[in-house]
Amino acid sequence: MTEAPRLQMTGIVKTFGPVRALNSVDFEVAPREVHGLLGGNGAGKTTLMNVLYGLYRADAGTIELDGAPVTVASPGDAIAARIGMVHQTFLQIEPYTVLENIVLGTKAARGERFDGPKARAEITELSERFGLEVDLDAVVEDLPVGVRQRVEILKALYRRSRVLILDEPTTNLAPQEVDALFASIRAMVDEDLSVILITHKIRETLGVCDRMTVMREGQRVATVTRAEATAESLAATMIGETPVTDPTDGEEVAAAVVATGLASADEVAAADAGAVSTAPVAVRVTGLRVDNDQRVEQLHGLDLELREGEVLGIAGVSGNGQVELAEAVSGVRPITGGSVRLGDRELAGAATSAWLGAGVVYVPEDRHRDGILPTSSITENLLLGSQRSTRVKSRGLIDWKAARQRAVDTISDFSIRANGPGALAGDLSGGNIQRVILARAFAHHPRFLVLHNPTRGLDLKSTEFVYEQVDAATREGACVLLLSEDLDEVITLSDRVAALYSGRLIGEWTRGQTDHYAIGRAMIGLEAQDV
Amino acid sequence: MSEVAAPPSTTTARVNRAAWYAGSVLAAFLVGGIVIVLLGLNPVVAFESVITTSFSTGFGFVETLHKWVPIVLCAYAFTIPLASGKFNIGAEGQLLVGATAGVALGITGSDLPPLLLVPAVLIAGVLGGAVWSGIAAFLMVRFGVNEILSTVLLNFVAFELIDYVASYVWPDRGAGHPATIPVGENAMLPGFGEPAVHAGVLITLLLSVAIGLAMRSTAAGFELRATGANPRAASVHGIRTSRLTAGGMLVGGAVAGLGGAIEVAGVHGNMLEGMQSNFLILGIIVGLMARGNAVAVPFVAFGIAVLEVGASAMQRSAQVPIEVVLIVEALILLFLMLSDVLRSKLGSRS
Amino acid sequence: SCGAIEEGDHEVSIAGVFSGPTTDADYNALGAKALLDMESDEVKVAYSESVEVPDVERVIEEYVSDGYDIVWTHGSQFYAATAKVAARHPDVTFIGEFDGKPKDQPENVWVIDRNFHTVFYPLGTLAAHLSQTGRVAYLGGLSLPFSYSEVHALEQAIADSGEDVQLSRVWTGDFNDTVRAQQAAAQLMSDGNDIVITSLNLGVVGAFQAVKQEDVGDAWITVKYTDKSANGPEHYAASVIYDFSEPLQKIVDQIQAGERSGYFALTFGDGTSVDVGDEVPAEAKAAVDDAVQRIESGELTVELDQSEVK
Amino acid sequence: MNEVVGFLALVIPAMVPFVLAAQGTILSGRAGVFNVSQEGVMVLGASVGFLASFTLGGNTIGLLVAAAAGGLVGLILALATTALRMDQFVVGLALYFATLGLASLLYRVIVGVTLEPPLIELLETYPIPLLSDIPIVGEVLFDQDLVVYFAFALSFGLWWFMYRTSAGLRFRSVGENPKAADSLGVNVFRTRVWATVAGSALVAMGGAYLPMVYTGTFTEGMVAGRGWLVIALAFLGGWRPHYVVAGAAFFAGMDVLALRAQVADIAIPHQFVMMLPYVATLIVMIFAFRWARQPGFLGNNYDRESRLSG
Ligand SMILES: Nc1ncnc2c1ncn2[C@@H]1O[C@H](COP(=O)(O)OP(=O)(O)OP(=O)(O)O)[C@@H](O)[C@H]1O
Ligand SMILES: Nc1ncnc2c1ncn2[C@@H]1O[C@H](COP(=O)(O)OP(=O)(O)OP(=O)(O)O)[C@@H](O)[C@H]1O
Ligand SMILES: [Mg+2]
Ligand SMILES: [Mg+2]
Repeated sequence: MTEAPRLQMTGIVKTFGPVRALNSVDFEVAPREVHGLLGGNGAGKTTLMNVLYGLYRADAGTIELDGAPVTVASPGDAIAARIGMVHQTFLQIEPYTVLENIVLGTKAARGERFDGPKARAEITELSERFGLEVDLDAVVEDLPVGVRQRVEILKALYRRSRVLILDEPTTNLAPQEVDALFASIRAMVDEDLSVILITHKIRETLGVCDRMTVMREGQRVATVTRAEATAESLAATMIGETPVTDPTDGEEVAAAVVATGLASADEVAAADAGAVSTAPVAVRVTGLRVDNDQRVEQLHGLDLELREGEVLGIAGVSGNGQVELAEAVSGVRPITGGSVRLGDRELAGAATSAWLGAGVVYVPEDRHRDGILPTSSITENLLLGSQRSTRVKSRGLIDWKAARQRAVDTISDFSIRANGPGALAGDLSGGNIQRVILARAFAHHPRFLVLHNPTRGLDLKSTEFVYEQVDAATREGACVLLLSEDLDEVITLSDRVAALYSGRLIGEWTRGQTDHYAIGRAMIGLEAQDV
Repeated sequence: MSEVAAPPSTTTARVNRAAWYAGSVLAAFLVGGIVIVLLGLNPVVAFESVITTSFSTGFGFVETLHKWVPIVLCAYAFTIPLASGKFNIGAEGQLLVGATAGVALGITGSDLPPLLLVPAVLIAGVLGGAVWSGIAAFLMVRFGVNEILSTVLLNFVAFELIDYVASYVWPDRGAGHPATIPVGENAMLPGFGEPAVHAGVLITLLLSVAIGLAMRSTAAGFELRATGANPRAASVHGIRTSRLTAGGMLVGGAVAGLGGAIEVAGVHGNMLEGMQSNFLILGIIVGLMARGNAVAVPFVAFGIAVLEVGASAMQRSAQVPIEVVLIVEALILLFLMLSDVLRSKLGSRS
Repeated sequence: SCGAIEEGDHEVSIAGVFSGPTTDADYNALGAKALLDMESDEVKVAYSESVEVPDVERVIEEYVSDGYDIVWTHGSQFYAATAKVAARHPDVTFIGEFDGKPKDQPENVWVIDRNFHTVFYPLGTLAAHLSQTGRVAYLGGLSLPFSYSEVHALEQAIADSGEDVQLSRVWTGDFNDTVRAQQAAAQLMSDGNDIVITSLNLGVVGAFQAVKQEDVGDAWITVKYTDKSANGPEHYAASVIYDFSEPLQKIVDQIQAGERSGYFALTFGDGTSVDVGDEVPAEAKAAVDDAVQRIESGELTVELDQSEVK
Repeated sequence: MNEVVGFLALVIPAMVPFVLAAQGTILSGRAGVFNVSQEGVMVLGASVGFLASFTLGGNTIGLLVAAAAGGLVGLILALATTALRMDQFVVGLALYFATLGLASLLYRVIVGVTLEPPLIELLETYPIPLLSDIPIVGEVLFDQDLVVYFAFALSFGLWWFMYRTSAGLRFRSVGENPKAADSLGVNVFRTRVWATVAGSALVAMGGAYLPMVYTGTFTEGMVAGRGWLVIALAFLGGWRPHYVVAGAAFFAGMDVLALRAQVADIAIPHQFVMMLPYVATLIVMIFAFRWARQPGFLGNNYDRESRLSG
C-alpha cells in the first residue's frame, strides 16, 4: 500500500472493572475500503468502535487517521475528525423529529435556525443520493426500526464522515433493504469513505467487504482479504475451532449449515421435504384482531393453526404486524376480536400470567426493553415469570439460595459470559442477554413458544445454540411460532412458512417447497395471494 | 433516582462499608464542630450530648425508640412504592390522616374495652393512610397523574384537614394550639417498663421483619422490584404492573397511617398540629441511605433517631442554634453519599 | 451559658422552652429577653428554641434530667405537656402559660395567664373611634380559642363604644406567615376596612406592608406583643405590649421563697401595656386611656368568651 | 371592574416567586437534573437577599447576592451529580436541609436577637409609559416592579431559547437522552452544570422576592411550602416555560381566591377554602395528561461508559 491507511488503531486496551474487553488490539482500515469486523458476542467489536468514536476512553493505545495521530476523548472529537458511527442500539432523541435528530449538534444548526431550509435541502439531497428515504418531519419515536436505521446513517453522512462505522446495521432490515443498504455503502465508498461493517452474517460479509478482521475474546485474531477468505475459514476463526457437529437429524444439519453460511437454505430444507405433521392441533387462532400502540387495527381477522411439535415460520419485514401478532398470541397485548385456543382452553381475554401458566412462552424482539430487568442480577432475571410457581419456593417464600444455584448452573449450561449470578443483566453483551432470556424461556417447559427474531445480533455459536434449543423443545412436543426477518432462518427451522404482509398472512410453503424469491416477493407485497 | 438495588454483600464488604459510613459521620461532625467553634460555642459539650442523650438515661432511650417508630414507618412508606419506581412524597399527609382516623375512633369509641379499641384505632390508622395514598394511586393508574405531584399536594390538603378536625370537630379548647381532645384511656397502647415503652415499638419491630421478608422473598415483593426495574419487561412476563404500583402506594400509605395511629395511641393521646414533625424528610433520607433495602431501614432509622434526639440536646446543653443541627444532618447525608463514590472509585482501582 | 448543670455553681437554674426562633423580634424574643435578664452569677439559664408542640414533652424531660430547678415553657400550646411532666417530677418547679385559669393545676406549677381578651378590649375601643368607613377587621393566625376570646372582647368594646362599626375577621392559618398576612390585609383594605387589628406573630410585618399601601389617615393597624411602630409609623395605631421580664422575676422570687405554685395574670401595669401611636387623634387616644383605666381600676371586666366565632 | 383589578393586582406579585423558581426548576430539569432543594434554596434566597439589601443597601444588590448564593448551591448539586454521580434526590434533600439551616444561621449571626425587626424598602413599581395607561390590562400588567417584568421576560426568553434556537435543541436533548446527545458532540456535563447553576439562582431569586415585595424583612417560615409546590408546578406545566407561567397564574389565582373567599365572609370553615388550590390542581392534573410529559432522562445521572445509563 502506498497510501497511508485511513485508520490505524494500535495497541488498544480497555477494561471494565475485572473484565478486559480489549487486550492490545491493532486495527487498520484502508481508504475507500469496506472493512468487515467479525466476532462472537462479547468479542469486543462494539467496545473497539466505541473507543474509536470517543464514547469509551481507552486505557492504552493510539489512533491515527490518514497517517496523522488523533486524540479522540469524546464523540465531539470523533465528529471533528470526521468519524461517524451508527450504534448497535439507536441513539436517538425519541420526541424529536427526524430533522432535529439529524442536525442536532452540528455547525449547520448553530448558524441558523435548526429547521432552516439549507439543512433540509442538504439532507434531502443526501437521502436521494444514497437511497435513504425518510420523512424529515416525522417524530422518531413513531417510526419503525427500518426507518430509524436510515436516520442513523443519515446522521453520520450529514456530518461528512470519512470513516463510517456501522454496528450490526442489517439486523433490522429485510433482504431487499439489506441489498439497498449495501448499494448505499458502495456509493459511499465511491465517494472516498471508508466503512467499517460489524455483522454476524458471513454471507453479507463476503458479499460486501473488501477485507475483514476477526476478533475473539478482546483480541484481534486475523485480518484477511475477501480473496483469501472462505466462509468455513472465517467461521472457524471466529469460533476458535472447527465446528464439531455430529449431525443426528436433518434439522441440526440445517442449523449448523445455515449458521456457518455454507449452503443455500433451500437445498437443505429440501432434504427433509414433504413431512406433513399429523400430530393433534395444539394452538388454534381464529379471527384474530389486534390494534397497535396507536390503537389502529393491525391484524384484521387472522387465522392460524399449529400442531404439536410443529414450527410455523412467519417471514416478513418489520412493521407489518409482527409485533402485534407475537404479543397477541403470547397474551401480552389485548386482543380486540377472535380467539386463541391452546388445546381446548380459550386464552383470549385472560391475564398474561394465565397464558404463562398455560405454557405460552414469549421471547420478545426487543431484549433490552421487553426482555430483562437491566439493574437486576442474572438470578433475578432468570426468576422473572416463575416467581409465583411452587418450583422456586420453599415454605411459601422464594428460595434465593436455590435460585442462585440454578443461575450458576444456567450460566454454565447456556455458556453465558458473565461475572457470576450476581452480575447485572444490563451489563451483559447483547448475545449474552439473549442467552439469559432463552434460558428462562426454556426453563418454563413451553407448550407454545413464540419466538420473535430470536437470533438477531447473535453470533454463529449462539445462533446454533438457539436452533438446538428450539429443536429440543419441539421434540418434547412444544409447537413454535417463529417470527423472523431472517429468511434463511425461517426456511431452515420451519415446517411450514407463511409471509406476513400488512397484517395478513400471504401464501404457505411447506418444508422443501419453499422458494426464497417467492417468499421474498410475498414479504414485500408483490404476491397478493391470500390464504 | 437510580440504583436503588442493594449492592452485593459479603461480610468483609459489609464491614468495609460500615467503616466508611462511620468515617463520613465523623467528618460531618468535624465540619459541624468548626461551625460551632466559629459561633463561639463549645463543640465538645455539644457532641457529647448528641451521643449520650439516647443512652445515658432510660428516658432518653425510650424517647429514641419512640422517635424511631414514625421514622421507620415513614421510611417504609417511601421505600415500598419506590421499589416499583414510584415516589411517595406524601408520608406526612398519610400519617396525619391515619392519625385523624385513629383519633376519631379513639374518641367516639372510648367506651369499648381496650382489647377491641386499641386494634380498632390502629386499623383505622392503617385504613386512613391507605385512603390518602389511595387517592394518589388512583389518579396515577387511572389518569396518569404524576405521583410526586399528587402526594405533595395531598400533604397540603391533609394539613388543612387536621386543622379543621382540631378546630371544629373535636377541638381541645385549652390547648393553645390546634389539637383534639384526648382519646379514651382504653384507646392507649399498653406500655412496658419504666419509663414506659409503648407497644408500638414492638409492632414496628415485627412489621419491619415482615416487610423485610416480604420485599425480599415473596412473589409480590419480587414483582414490585421487577416493576421498578423495567415495567415493560415485568408486564410482558405476566406481572400486572399498574395493579402492583397502586398496591405499593396503598401499602406505603397504610404503613404511614399506622405510624399516625401509633403516635396518637402511644405518644400524644390526641391529634395535634405539627405531629408529623419532619418524619417525611427523615423517612425519605433513611430510605435513600438504606438504598431502598427494607432490611437495612430499621437500622439506619435508629441511627437517625439517635441523632434527632441528640440534636436537640446539643441545643439544650451547649446553646448550639437549632439550624446548626440541620447543617450537620445535611453534611452527614452528603458525606455518606460521597463515601460511596470514593469507596467504589478506590475499589475499582485495586 | 454552656454545659450541663454542675453542683454548687449556682443557686438556681432556669430553663426556657420557646416555640420559635429567639430572633423573631416577637413572642420568642420577649421570652429570651426575660430569661437572659435573669442570668447572673446566682442564676443559670438555658433555653431551647423552635420546639414543636409534639416534641415539647421530651425537651422538658431532658431539662429535668439535666437537673434544672425551674422549667418555663413559653406559650400556652405547651401547657398540657408541662402539666403532664410536672406531675411526674414533684421536685422540679414549672412555669406554664395559659389563656384563662386551668382546671387542675399541679402543686409544682406556676401559671401565667396571658389574658389576651382583656388587653384586646381597648383596641376595640380604639378601632370604634378611629374608623371612618365603619368597617374594621381582626386578622388572626390560627383560629384558636384564645383568638376567639380576642374577637369577642373586640365585639364587646365596639358595642360599649356605641359607634356603628362592623367587625369582620380573617385567619391566615399561620401566625408567622408574613406573605399570607400581607395578602389578607390587602384584601381587607380593598374590602373597605380601614383598621386592621392583628393578632399575629411575625405575620404582622406583612400586614404592615399592606396597610402602608393606603393613604396616611385612611388605614390603621394595631399589633401585639412588641412595639412594631417602626414598620410604618404613620399607619401605626397601637400595640398591646407584653413584657415577661418582670413577671418572670416576680415568679422566680416567689418560687425561691418556697411558693411553688401560683397564678399570675398579666394585665395592665403587670406585664402588659397599651401604646397608642402619635398619629392617632386625641379623641380616640383618650377613649383608649379611659378603657385602660377602667380595666385597671376593676370598674370594667372583659368577659372571657372562648366560644367559636361564627 | 375594580374587583377584577384588585384581584389581579394581588395575583401578579403572587405569581412571581412561583414563576422564577419554577423556571429555575425546569431549566435544570430539562437538562436532566431533578432539583428538590427548592424550599431550602428559596428560604436561603429570602434570607441572603434580605440581609444583602439591608447591609449593603438596595434591593438590586440583594437580588444579585441571592442569585449568587443560589447559584453556588446549584453548583454543588451539579458537580455532585455530574462529576461524582451522586444520587440527585439525596443531594437535593441534603441541600434542602443545609440551605434551610444556613439561612437562619446567617440571619442570626448578622441580626441576632432584637425586639425590632430590621426593615428594607419594598420594591418600587415602574409603570411602563403608554402601556400602563391601557385600562385594566395596563394597570395590572404594566404598573409593576422590575422583578415582575423580569420574570415574564425570562419566561418568554426561556421558551424562545428552548423551542426556537438550535442551542435550545441541543439543550433539551441532554435531558431527553444524554447518550444520544453526547454521541453527537453535545457537552452533557457542561450543559447540566450551567443549567443547574442558573436554575438554582432563579429559585433563590424567587425566594428573595418575598421579603422585597411583601414584608420588608426576613422570617423563617416565609416561604411556607412554596418550594415544594414549585416542584408540583413543574410537573403541572409539563416542564415547559410557557405552560409553567399558566400554572403559576393558576396557583397564585387559587391562593388569592381562597383568602378572598374568607374576607368575603363565606360561611365555610377557612380550612376548606385553603384546601382549594391543592384540590383544584389535582383536578386539573386529571386533564393534563396531554401536556404533562416530563424529560425522558429526568433525575438520572449520565455515565458515558455505563451501559445502564442512556
Ligand atoms: N459499558 C460496559 N460496562 C461493562 N462491561 C462492558 C461494557 N461494554 C462492554 N463490556 C464488556 O466488554 C466485553 C465486550 O463487549 P462488546 O459489547 O464490545 O461485545 P461485542 O463484540 O460488540 O458483542 P455483540 O456481538 O454481542 O454486540 C463484554 O464482555 C462486555 O460485557
Ligand atoms: N403559550 C404559548 N406561547 C407560544 N407558543 C406556544 C404556546 N403554547 C404552545 N406553543 C407552541 O407549542 C410549541 C411547543 O409546545 P409543545 O408543548 O408542543 O412542546 P413540545 O415540542 O411537545 O415539547 P417537548 O417535546 O420538548 O416536550 C412551541 O414551539 C409553540 O409554537
Ligand atoms: Mg456489539
Ligand atoms: Mg412533544
